[in-house]
Amino acid sequence: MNQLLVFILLFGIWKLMTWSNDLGSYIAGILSALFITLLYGKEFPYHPKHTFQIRRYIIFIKFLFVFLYQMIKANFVMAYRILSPGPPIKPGVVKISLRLKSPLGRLILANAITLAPGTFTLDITEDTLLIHWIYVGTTDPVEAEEMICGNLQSILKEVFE
Amino acid sequence: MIDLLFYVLMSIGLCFVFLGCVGLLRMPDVYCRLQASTKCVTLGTGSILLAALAKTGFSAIGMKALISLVFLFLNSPTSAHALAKAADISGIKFWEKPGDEKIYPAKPRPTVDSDIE
Amino acid sequence: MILLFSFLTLCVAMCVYRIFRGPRAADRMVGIDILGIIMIIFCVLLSLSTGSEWYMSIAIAWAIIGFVSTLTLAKFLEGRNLND
Amino acid sequence: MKKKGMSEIVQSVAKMVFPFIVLYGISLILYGHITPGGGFAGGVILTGGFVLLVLAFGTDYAFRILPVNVAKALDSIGALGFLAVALLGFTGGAFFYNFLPKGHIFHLWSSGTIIISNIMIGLKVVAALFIAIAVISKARLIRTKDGFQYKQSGERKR
Repeated sequence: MNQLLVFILLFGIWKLMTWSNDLGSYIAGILSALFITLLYGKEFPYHPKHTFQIRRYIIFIKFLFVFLYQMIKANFVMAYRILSPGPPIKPGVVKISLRLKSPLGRLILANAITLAPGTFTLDITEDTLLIHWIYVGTTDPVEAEEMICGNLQSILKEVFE
Repeated sequence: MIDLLFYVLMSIGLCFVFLGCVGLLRMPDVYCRLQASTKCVTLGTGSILLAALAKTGFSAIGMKALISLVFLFLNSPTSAHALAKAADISGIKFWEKPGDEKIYPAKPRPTVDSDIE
Repeated sequence: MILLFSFLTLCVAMCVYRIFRGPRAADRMVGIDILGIIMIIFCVLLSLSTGSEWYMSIAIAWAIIGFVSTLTLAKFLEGRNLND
Repeated sequence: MKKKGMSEIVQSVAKMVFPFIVLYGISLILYGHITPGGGFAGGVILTGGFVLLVLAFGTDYAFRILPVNVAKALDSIGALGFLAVALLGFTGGAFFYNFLPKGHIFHLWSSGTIIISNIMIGLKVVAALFIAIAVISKARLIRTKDGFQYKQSGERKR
């Protein structure tokens, strides 16, 4: 089941990549997608049980909008910090707790924090994230989580678990 | 309409790329440079790729722009994370504004020598 | 179009300045990473101005190679071997 | 026992990105005669994927995907296949003669023997560079009085 989904995904990407419509392209796409599925299909991080639940996609689209808003805000904040004289920064490191278990969710949370305003992921362990913050507001873990990632973690927990 | 969208996205992207490079020059230490440049340059490049997608529509150029957009948004934060972790391990100190109090206790860092026999 | 290219050349000049000047090795690596992303923008602009799709394949290949090389440099900076 | 490989985020990204790098390399090889690319470029991109696995997980994981013995066999197959395509040109009268039928222009099957040569060159490049990476990854960095020095640390004892 998992490998079938990987095959369909790879074939779709092949068609997008070559974007031609003759017979040879279809045959070569099917052969190469089959080859990669046999080579690496088991290791691909995918959640086959969650694939056909529409609710998760809707929540994920909501997550994308929240993330887009955060990213644009991040860029304007960063532009202000870059352009003002004597950059108004006070860098430091804070810890927040990490409750997600699925690897894909952890990956997306870490990358979203890297693109969120003023923060990026410095290190990741089992249950904590170590975050470099360019203007440290607080050092308390709970408040820091509220200020840095807002409700991103709970949304991702709904999507991937 | 499409032309207007194209020009707006392109100018936004170029402005942010330029800001990211200015941040690369102005920030005081490695971590702040990485923050400024990664965020601004990633959003700028994404905006320019979206402009290419809007200009050409469903064609080979647009689809390849879409693929490299997904690829860039997956990879650019990851390489920034790897660089920051490597700089932390190799023992580069955080910059502090002179006169500020220490905010955090420095975490124990393994030095480079401990990994090498 | 000339204006856009000269604008990007200015960005490349800033990155090159950081690569030459950077006080530690990590600063130079940040410069190299950003330079790789700016090259992708060059490819996209060339593709839009000439109208041929081949420059976009160069952009994807450049993105892949840039990612792998940045990871290699990071692992080297950590002071570890390739096998660790 | 220290954990092998880089951090967890890099490992997840490597697992997600590796199939697409391989797919892109294969498409560069197969479309080498009508777009930029070809055997060598596609082979280098494919090797980049394997280097990504070696960096993220260590060599054991990468050798489970592509064992060294298979790589050695692919190396020989690439060289011999390229030679065979060249020799089969004598059926049409000359070395490297393009004896296969040529299809419509700008389609995948439009070049006769060039595509087979490209595939063989790609196999050769992937296998050779992968073996080179496998040899390099056995080297260890040793700190001496004078500075750093590389030393080969294999299991084989003389």
